[in-house]
Amino acid sequence: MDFVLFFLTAAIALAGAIAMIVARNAVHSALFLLLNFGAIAVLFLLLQSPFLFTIQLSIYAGAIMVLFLFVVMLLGAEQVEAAQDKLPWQQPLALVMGAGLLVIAMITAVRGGSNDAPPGGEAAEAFGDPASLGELLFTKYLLPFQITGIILLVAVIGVVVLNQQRNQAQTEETPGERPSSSVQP
Amino acid sequence: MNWLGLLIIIIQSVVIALAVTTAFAYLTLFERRLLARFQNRVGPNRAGPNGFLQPVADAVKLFFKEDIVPSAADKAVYLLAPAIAVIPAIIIWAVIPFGCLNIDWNYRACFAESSSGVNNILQIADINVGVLYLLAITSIGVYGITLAGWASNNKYSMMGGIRSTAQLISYELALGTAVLAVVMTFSTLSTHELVYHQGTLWGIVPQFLAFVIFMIASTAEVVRAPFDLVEAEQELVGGYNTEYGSMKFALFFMTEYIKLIAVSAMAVTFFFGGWRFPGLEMLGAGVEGLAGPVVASIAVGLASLGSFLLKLVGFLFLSVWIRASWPRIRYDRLMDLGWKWLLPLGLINLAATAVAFVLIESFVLASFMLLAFSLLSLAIAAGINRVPKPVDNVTYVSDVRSRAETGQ
Amino acid sequence: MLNWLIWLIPLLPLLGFLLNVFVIRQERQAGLVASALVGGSFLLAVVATVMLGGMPEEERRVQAIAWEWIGTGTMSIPFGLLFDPLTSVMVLLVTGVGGLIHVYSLGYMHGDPRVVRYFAYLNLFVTMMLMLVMANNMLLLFLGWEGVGLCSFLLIGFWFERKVAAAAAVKAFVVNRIGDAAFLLAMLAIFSHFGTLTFYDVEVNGQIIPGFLEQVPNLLGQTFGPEWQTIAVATGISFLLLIGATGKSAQFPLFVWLPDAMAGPTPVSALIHAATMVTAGVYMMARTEPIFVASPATQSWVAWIGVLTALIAGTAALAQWDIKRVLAYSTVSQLGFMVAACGMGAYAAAIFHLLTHGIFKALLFLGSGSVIHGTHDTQDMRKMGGLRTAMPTTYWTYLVGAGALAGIVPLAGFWSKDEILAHAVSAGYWPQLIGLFIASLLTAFYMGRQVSLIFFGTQRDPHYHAHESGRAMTVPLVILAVGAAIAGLMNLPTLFSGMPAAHLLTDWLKPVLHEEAGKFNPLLALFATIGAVGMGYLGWSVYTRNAAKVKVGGQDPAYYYTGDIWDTLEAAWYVDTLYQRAVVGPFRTIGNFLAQVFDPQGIDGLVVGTGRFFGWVATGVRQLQSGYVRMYALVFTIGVVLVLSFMLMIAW
Amino acid sequence: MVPTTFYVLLSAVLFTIGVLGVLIRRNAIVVFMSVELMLNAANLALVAYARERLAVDGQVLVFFVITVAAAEVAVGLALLVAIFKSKRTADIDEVSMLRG
Repeated sequence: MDFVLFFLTAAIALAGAIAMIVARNAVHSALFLLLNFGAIAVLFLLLQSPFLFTIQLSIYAGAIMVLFLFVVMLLGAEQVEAAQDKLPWQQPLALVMGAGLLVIAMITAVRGGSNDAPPGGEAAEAFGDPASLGELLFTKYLLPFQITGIILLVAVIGVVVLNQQRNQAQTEETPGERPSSSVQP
Repeated sequence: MNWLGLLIIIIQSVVIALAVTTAFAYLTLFERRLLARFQNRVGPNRAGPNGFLQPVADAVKLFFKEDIVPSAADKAVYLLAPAIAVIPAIIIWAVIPFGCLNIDWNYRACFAESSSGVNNILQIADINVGVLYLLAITSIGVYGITLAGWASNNKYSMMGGIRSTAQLISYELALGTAVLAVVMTFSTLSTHELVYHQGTLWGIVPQFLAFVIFMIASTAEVVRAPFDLVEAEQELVGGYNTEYGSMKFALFFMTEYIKLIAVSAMAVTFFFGGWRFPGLEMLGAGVEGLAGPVVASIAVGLASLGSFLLKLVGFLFLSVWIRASWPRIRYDRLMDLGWKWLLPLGLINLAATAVAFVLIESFVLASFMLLAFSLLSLAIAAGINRVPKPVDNVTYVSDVRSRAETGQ
Repeated sequence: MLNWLIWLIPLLPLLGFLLNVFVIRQERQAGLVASALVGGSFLLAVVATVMLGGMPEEERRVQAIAWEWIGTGTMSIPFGLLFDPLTSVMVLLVTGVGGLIHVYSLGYMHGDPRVVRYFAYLNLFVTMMLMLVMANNMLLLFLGWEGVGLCSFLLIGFWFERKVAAAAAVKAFVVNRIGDAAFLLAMLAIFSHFGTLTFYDVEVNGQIIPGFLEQVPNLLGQTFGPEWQTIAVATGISFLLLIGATGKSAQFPLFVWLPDAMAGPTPVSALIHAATMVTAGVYMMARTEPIFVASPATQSWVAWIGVLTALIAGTAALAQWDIKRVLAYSTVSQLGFMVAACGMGAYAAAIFHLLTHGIFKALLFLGSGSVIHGTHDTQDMRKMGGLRTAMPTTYWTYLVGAGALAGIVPLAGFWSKDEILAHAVSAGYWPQLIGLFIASLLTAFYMGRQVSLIFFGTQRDPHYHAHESGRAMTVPLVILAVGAAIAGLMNLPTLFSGMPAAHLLTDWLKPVLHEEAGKFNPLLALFATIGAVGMGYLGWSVYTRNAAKVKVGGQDPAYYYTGDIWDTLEAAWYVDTLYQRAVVGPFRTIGNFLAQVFDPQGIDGLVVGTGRFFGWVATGVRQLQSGYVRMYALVFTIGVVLVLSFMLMIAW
Repeated sequence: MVPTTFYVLLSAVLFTIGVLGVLIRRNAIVVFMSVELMLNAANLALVAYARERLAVDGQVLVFFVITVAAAEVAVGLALLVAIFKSKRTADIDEVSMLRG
């Protein structure tokens, strides 16, 4: 049953990924990517990582992809590739390079990963408990954890600053109009 | 995992889906009757006894309406949106314990801390990240609305969709802080353990502030009045579902109500002890003594389910009451409330919770200290925000007219 | 006390320079400040000399170090002053004569529009000259050396509106560069062989820096083994120094700039191009005397160059019409005397002649300046004549100066020149003696000719009204005339035993030059006096008698007898023409070729071609920098694929 | 249980698809999504290896990746919006000049 679930989910993930880069419409791309993220979340669950499963859902699916959709809709940037390609020779070359990269990555994956099933047993049962992850976060990885906090803070400030300037410019252009209340999450 | 277990889970899921759908149907009746009462009307009372068949009539009407797809719409997404909306609303029920009916006929397991071996038939999955699961699914709920708004290719729908996206993401944070405070209080992410830990004291006592935040934020999350400007008829001609009709509209409608029930259930689980009520364990012991463990288990299960539903109905009543009482909030005020009040309060609450439980040994004492703190901070917040801001950015028609008259 | 006192000597003129550059805007103030400060400097020099005289003879050397000027690795060059007997006499000459010339300039330069600048330059010159003579190392000496060169350039070209003056300034500067290059090479050679540039041992920051002069006798022998090598090194260094001196002191073959330098104001000619700067070469040779002594070859070169210069310049002076050019060639000739004296080992005699010459040549130049002033900028002697009555003070002082230069007993020139000749006799330099003797006869002749042409007969050009100069000019003339008359006293030879002040200067310089006073040669003195008086009278009488034959713009009466030789003399043996043909002409040709052919086609072609090449390359490379992010990402990916494949191959 | 190799292979394929997306697509937002896909592929490999070695460290790393990705997306999208404001397009080929 594990194999059935895996292949099903993997197929969905692959289909979502391919469809994402093929889709002409950016909203469709976002939806296919969402599908892919959902599939990967399920794979996390299969890998005994329920915490990451929920994180994947709430951060990637719930926040990041919503942001993407939001920006696409706000900008009306669903289809920007209608114009003629300025670098027509780039695409085939990119495909060749992609193929090369794929071959390298797969060789590495086959050589690096073990073909046996991962270990089971009592240790495997306890594995993936959010408590153990949390403990590691606050002991061994305390410093990186704090740094990610600072990164988030910096990101928040950066976004606010970027927005702020735009709002000011708008206000100057059309005096009297109230700058639209930010919809920045 | 054996096939029997899988079968049981499938049956559970189907039953809960059906039950939730039914609950939605009668919640509409419940709301309409109550609203009528609040507004000194009678409400629907013609179909069946006391209007009891009104939901059925509505359903039949919606089924037979013509199914229209706007020609400029993105068809696939347009059709997919209601489904995307309704799915999270239903799967959110997977981790909520409605009661405790031990399938091994051992009711004592319900009152044990460890969630393993409970085999509660009234809860589909007791996973160790249940609370996070709830948050995750809640956050996914935004897609249906957003996509519906975009796919309709209608500016009102679009505005509604974008508004809803912003609103849901904003209030998700406040919601998250409130839920996290509860998690910190009871040191668990499992819903079963949450309920177990509320044996001594319901979550509302240590986390009163979190409860208030949760109530406001969850109301915004399910886009209920007074935060329903996503589908404001007056401004947006109905918002994201303007272009939807018949069953697709019904699905959106259903989504909203199921989510309302779901967040109410979450509130019950987080703050009102879930299916617990004082004396439940004694009841189980008494019945066991009289009729044996099987009957005792069933009795405890039914009693806990009843208790849960009773609390749930209380919350639903509260929600309808709020809808009947408060006017819709302005959009910028909505954002202000979410970002400038709820989120800071939630963060303060988190800090206070952490400090209280680290400093004070006794859970009860700490809980009451936190209650006092919650009341105090709420009072301060209310005091700060007492005076409404002057309306300086609204142009009154009378102003325009007077300006035109003076020739300015 | 002497340590800081001697610092004030160069600093006072420097102060004057700064004041004149930055503060003072008025002619009178400028002149007074400049003169007063140089005068103060002279007084300090007198005090310092007296104090030096109060010391025991062996300790008469004061070195004052301000700071370590250049210190890298083993090289340590202090910024320090040296004050010893040799320096002291030079300082007295520079500040004394300089001060008088400053005063004289007050009158001579009156009314010039740039007179403040003039005094600033003059003060700067005095500062630099003092730096030159007071330096305790070669590099600081070189600083002063170049500084006076700069001032010379600025002052020759002071009236830069005149093309002649500007060209002369450039010529002086360029010709001097040849000597300076040699001097620089000499310094490098000294440093590479001795590891130091200071003259004498000196303590800087508690560390003894050895002086190369004191090491010359022993270090040369130790380091370079066989004697011929020692001599080779000493010869190399001293020869380079000789070339340096040749440039600065206007010796053959580099003397051509000095006559042209007369385009500057006359006081400048007096101060720089007669009394002080041009003697720097002689001073430098005297200072580095041990090196010259170590090389007999150079010594003979020095002597012969001196004799040759004295003869060439002396003959050239015979045939000049310009009053200042006569004096200029005379200066060159007298410098030849000094250099010859150095070459013959008579350094003290050279310095003695340097001092007396500084005084009487300054007097002559100032006198000629007075004549020029009184005749409204007339320099051609053919236009003069009979000024004896119009400017008596100038006449009498000029006569004293001319007598001193010609070597008439008992004026200063007689004693100093006789000292040199006597040394040649006693040391057995007969050929040189004959050359120098002829040169001294020529000197007497052309001075007689000049006096006759200027002051006797009748005024040949009636277009101006000659008048005597003002007090500011005549007073220095008188003072200098007195000096020219009695300066011989400072080094009188021992005429008879028991004479109280015999060989004062030689004794005074003994700690530096280690030289015994030469013996007086009565026979030689007799010959010299007779020759000088006779030739002087001859020169005077020929031109006084033939005064009627001298016409404005006409030929010299002697031309009738000598013919083309006279032209040769007038052109100073065509040395200048030789340079023009051999150096300047080809240089111009090459320059024209470079400017008109090589530069536009070769250099420009290269530069423009380089630009075009890079433009062409950039056009190609620019295609890569398209600004398309996808493009960059693709290149990046190609790199990643290549690197990963490589790593995979390694790991296989 | 499914062998780790399967997961890693899937991860490799997904990563390559992400690279191709970055290379080929011109819509800046889709390019951005492709980057996210690459991050996810990496996350998948990390979790798979973490499971094989029973080491939670891999999951911690994934947690960090997700956090940083969130920050990156916020800033990146804000930049995109800013670019869009001046260029009126989200086509990255239009942003080939150094001036706004």
